[in-house]
Amino acid sequence: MSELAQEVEPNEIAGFRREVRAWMQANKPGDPGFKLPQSFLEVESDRQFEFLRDWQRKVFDAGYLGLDWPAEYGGQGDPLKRQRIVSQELSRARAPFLVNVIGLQWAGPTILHYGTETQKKRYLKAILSAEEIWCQGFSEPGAGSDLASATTRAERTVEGWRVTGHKVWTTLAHKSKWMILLARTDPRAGKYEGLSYFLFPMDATGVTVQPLVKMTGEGGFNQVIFDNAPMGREALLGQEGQGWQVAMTTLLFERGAAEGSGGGQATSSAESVQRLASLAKRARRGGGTAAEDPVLRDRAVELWIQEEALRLASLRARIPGLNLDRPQALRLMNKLVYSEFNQRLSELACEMLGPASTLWLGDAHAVDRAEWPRAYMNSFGMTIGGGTSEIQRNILGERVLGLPKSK
Amino acid sequence: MSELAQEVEPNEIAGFRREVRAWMQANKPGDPGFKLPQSFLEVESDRQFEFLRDWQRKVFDAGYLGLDWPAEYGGQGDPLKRQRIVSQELSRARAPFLVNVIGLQWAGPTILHYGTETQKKRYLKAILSAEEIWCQGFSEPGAGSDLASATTRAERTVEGWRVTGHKVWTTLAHKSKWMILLARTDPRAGKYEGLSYFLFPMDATGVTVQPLVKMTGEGGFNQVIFDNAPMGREALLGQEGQGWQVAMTTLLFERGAAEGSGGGQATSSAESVQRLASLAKRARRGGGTAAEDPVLRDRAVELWIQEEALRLASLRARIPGLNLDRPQALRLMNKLVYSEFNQRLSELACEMLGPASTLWLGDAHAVDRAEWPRAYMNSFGMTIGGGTSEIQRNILGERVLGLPKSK
Amino acid sequence: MSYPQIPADFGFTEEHEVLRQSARRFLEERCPISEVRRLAESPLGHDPALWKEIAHLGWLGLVLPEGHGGAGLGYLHLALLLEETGRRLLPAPIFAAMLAGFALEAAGNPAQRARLEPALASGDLVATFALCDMGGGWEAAEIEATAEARDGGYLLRGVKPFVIAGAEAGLVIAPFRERGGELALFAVDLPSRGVRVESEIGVDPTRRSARLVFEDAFVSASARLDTAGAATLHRVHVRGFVALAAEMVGGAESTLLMTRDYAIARKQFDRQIGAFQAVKHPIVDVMIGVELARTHVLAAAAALDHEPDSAEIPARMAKAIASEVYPVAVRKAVQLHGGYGFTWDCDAHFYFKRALWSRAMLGDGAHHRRFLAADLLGPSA
Amino acid sequence: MSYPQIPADFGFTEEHEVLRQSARRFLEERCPISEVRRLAESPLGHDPALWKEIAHLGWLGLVLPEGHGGAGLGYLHLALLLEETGRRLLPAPIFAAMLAGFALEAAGNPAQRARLEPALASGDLVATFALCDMGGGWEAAEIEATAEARDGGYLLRGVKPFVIAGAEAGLVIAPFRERGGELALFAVDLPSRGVRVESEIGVDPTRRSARLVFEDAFVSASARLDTAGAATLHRVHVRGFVALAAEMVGGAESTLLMTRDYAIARKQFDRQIGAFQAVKHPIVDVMIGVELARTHVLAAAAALDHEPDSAEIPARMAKAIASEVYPVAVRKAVQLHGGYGFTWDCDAHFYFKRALWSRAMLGDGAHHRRFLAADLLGPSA
Repeated sequence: MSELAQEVEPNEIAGFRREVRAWMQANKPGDPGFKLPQSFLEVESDRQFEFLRDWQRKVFDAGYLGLDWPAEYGGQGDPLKRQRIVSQELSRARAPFLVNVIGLQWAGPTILHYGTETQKKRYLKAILSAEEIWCQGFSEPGAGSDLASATTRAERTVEGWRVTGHKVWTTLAHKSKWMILLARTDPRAGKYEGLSYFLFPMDATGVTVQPLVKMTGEGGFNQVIFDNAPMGREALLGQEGQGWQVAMTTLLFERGAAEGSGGGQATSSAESVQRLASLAKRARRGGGTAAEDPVLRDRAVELWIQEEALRLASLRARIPGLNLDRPQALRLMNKLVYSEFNQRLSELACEMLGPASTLWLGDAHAVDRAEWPRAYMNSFGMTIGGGTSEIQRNILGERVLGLPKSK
Repeated sequence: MSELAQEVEPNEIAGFRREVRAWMQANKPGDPGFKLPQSFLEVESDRQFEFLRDWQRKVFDAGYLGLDWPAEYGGQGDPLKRQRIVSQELSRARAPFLVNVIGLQWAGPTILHYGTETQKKRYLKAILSAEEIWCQGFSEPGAGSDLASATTRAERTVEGWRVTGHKVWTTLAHKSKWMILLARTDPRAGKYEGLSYFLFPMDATGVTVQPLVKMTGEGGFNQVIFDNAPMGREALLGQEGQGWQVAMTTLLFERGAAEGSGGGQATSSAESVQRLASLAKRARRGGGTAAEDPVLRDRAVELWIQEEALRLASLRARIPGLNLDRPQALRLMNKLVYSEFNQRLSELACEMLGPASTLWLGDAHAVDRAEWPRAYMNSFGMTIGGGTSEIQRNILGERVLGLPKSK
Repeated sequence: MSYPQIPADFGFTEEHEVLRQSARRFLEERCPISEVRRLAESPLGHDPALWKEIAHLGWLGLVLPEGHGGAGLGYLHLALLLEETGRRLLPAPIFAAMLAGFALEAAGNPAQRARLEPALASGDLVATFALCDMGGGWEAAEIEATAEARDGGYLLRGVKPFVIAGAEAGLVIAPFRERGGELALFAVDLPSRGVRVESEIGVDPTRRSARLVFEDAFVSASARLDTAGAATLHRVHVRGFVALAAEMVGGAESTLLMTRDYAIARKQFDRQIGAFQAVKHPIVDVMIGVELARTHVLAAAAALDHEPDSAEIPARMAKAIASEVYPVAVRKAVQLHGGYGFTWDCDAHFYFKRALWSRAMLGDGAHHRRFLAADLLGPSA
Repeated sequence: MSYPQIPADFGFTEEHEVLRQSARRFLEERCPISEVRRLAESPLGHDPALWKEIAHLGWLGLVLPEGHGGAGLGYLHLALLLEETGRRLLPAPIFAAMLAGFALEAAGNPAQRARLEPALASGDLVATFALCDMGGGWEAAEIEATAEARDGGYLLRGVKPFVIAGAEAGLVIAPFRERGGELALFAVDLPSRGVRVESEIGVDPTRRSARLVFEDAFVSASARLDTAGAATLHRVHVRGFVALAAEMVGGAESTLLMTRDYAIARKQFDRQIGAFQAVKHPIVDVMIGVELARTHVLAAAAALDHEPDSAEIPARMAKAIASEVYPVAVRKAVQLHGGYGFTWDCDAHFYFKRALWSRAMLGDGAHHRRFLAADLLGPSA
């Protein structure tokens, strides 16, 4: 969302923001001359990956990652607020996203929460520096919305465990050193109790990463087959059988319901209403421009009001006194509202473009390099991934409003 | 809906239509000088009732009711098509609705279907002539969407049964001679098997009719308490324990999924997009009129397209070759689509009126006698009564699309 | 213009929370829905004793200066308070009093304010503001009523419908067009000669209104508030957007809770209906709408407190989104209460009617989006 | 104008049913989705053999006169056929051929029709129609390409993007503006000197297109179709609305069935997901939309058959509602297929892309509603 920085701030904070903003302007990479991914869901080529990894390392070296993580693990022990400012300035600068997002936002905070001292020392710094990339192994072909029905097995061995099964939506698996893995350690135990959470080494034997092609035709989004793949005892995070609980913590971070990430954003240049407006002024429609069409204007403003509400909610969420009736509501609804907002925004852009929206990646005359139809299709990654919108509504109804379970 | 007669017809049909149309023009009653109900859900005063009963008798005496019912029961044994034309011309003329609608459209066809010869001879003619008014006793405080959970008991006696229980939404009960009653004859049998269907005499002892006031403040919509109220053997329609099946047949007629009513429509002057348009041209909005506001224009046309689709669907529904993939779809979806269309239409009218929509029945300056806010509120009678929109969607999903039951 | 800067903490303090809690507790006790029903069916429509209590709590003078009997608080206080009164459908003309206060603050000279504000704050004077002109128009350009200078005073002509509490008010402030076309606000005592007051029969029984007909009503020169002009009326409107939106969010919140509670209590098919996604998900969507609208109301109030001159965009956004959310909340409430929701016995219809009233007044969603569009996209075709 | 009279039976006969059934059977066999996938990934994008078979079935000449190798059938036949081809995403330029046929019927003189229609009907000639002009505009007023009389022929200048099958077509019919501003349709052989053909990379791999750049392309006088004028182009458009809407209804129907089947087959939480109302009800709403849109398409086709001169309202309504329903159907299809729906392996995305293409061409819902509003409500502000 645009203009994330519209708040009156105390001086030291404002000063830090100015410093970060200046650094972004000076160091933000230019157009690489090849297609960049819109999000971490479509990193395909090595050059894309290396470009993005270099960018994250640069941000880290500048001291702008892990500000809120303890110094002994590679962080700086600063208040969370400062890290938030960096994230805001990253998207304000429309800088590329930080490629190790799963490490920074999901694995990292979970390890900080459940990890042993050894595990924290071992993994956290390399997440910030992007030396070691992480992927996620939760979803399976038969376990999407119903994550707890995961059937991938981790069988005890003398050294640790051997994993056999099939995980999907394992974005970045082909570039990853580690995977946060949810696997069944006790098939006889209950659906939830039988699961454990592991930090799995992707270079183990018996691991096959297969590309999955998205509806856009882009790759980067793949699946992993495990055939008796071994891991050591140290791979276990939390207790055996505690996997569901640990995974739920990860999802809290993933869904933005809890803060504490190492920093960064999952997408480059989130589409904003300001960009929609500039498109509307260029898009021809019935003689005039889309910006002059009263019905499209009305819909664009509806989105503007939503966008401002989301931005202001991120401020309001940090003022306990303004959230007394429903303390968790704003954080828990953010993923649902933002992902559907983003979907409507990119679809409206396609409608504004009209016939011109039918040109695709690589066509010389495609408006904004076909960014809009591509963004519209990729928007489903957000309304489906990390818990579909339907599941989000169940969660909100049950956890926030106390409505009875739908099962 | 407007212009129901826009079809090219064979001559004898067209001739009959001309005749009916002429009769309506000549005989349609004028403004009675007092408030008329918008639908059978709000008949309050005796003068309203008598006015409407006289109108139905006049239509019957003219030979325009029960055309498709057998002659021996007071009908004329004509093809259904002719009755349909009368109904179309009734609403085209914006004539008052026929007050015995429950008899004509629900009880009558059900009796024709399940009744003994004696029952048909006894009840049908008096339905057409409005000599005997009918009401419906299906819903209960605890059994709305879940009709089959009705707990009103009918206990066997030597002469027949005694009824004890509580029915709601018993529209017109205070004017009715008979009620179609769904009651539990065998509490030990299954939820569905324990129900029987009766033609209950409202003048029985132990029957109390209490007014229920609607959200509009209007009455006519009431509840009935049964305290050991007796009825004879002849009251049973169909077999004992067959009540659910018989009631489902009634609901098919009620929901327009099956045709064969004695004629007439449930509401006077259904609001139409044409009337919305004439309002829009009168309604002031921001200097100009609502008709000039591009966003309201767009929404009004959406409704026009819906209205034409409903009108055209009523033609298409009678062309088997154009309904092969889903023969029941158009009829089963009609109630849902029409009731929600009507609700959106009357709400949009209120939005067009703006501040003027805040004046209510009886205010000297209320536009169109506050017809629009009143119609908006009354529209919920249709989205809730006869199976809520939510239940309608279950029915369509399960019966038409073969989706699994939601229970 | 774009969305103005507001403090990251919205300027929220403990003080705000104290006001919100005391208001909620007071209204829970003094204004349960049973009382709202009783008053809705009474001739007057509200309870003068309750009015006095509200005045003593300092609500009527909340944003009026301390020197004039007010509490000298800000718009975030006001928004939090009106959210609570809207939540309870408080059947007292407090919203009208707020509009009158905005008008005095915007247009009154020191003498006029010193004369009227103390009476307004103490509740001795029931003051109201005539938003609409004949035909329902309310924006500066739509004001047709006229004021003609005559014998050191003015002759007022025109019709002002939908005036909240118009039948009982002791003072009405209303815009009139002077020779030359300039708008001025006049504070007219009621009753007074030449002003015919016709009680209206309104959709919303918890908010009574009247139609004021000015037939060459003569008022003294001092009745004309000092600062004239469309900009002054606009100032009143912008504050009105936020105040009304705050009430609306409160009403939508109650409607949401009522529906939530019913979905938990009501069983069909041997299950609580709230377990059905066809019931649960619409309720969740209403909750999301309420939270987004509440966020806009609080932010707009903060903008009025800290950036009053650039609060128009936040205020319009707040009224626009509240005008979308409240009507949906009440529609779902009636629908999901089923047969019971359609009856007078169910409380849902009181909120339903207030929602219709509130969307219709001071501009609905489409109205405000049209203005906002000019800001986002430049002039229309 | 208002909605015209159409026969109560839509003019439907057994003959129509025979065509529909044979088309459905043929396409089930020759054009399964696996074949669509194969062709979508092939360079040409369609199968010339299949094209020949379609021609032999008489589809290409369906509404062309029998004397010219056509079947001389009506628009209800056409609508029923295109619903079937849209249902299967038939990757062959049949829609383009229909547009070309409409243009010849509307503008060609006997000689021109006699020369071109037989080749079109036999499939020997792949003909197409250039709907859009530079920048994507397609309405008469937006046509900027020019035709200048020169040496007994014409010089054509301008850019025509998004031309279906432009890269392989042997003939393109396109509107150009003549000196004096009048529009005329020209039938231009391809390839020909002065016409640069650039294949486009389109969103929809099952419907290929090209950008035709006319750089002083010289054509003979006979290339200019006889009946000029915006009204002629409008005739082509009105028929195009119905033809495209018919395809869209077919596509929405398939999408609906695919989603319905998945909701029955897929289990989560130990239940078929179709048992969840959050899945069931959106599918039902799509079905309702499909049936309402289908009704409009059939009625518009009947109007073209029986009241051709007053078919504009029905045709616009058909394209408007199809343009709302199909995009929703595909959005729900991808969403309700979950993680699988987001992959290339799931067939949903082919329909998704066709839906985007179809809404964008020949006017979306808001576009047509703007025209219809003038009819319902008179001129806009």
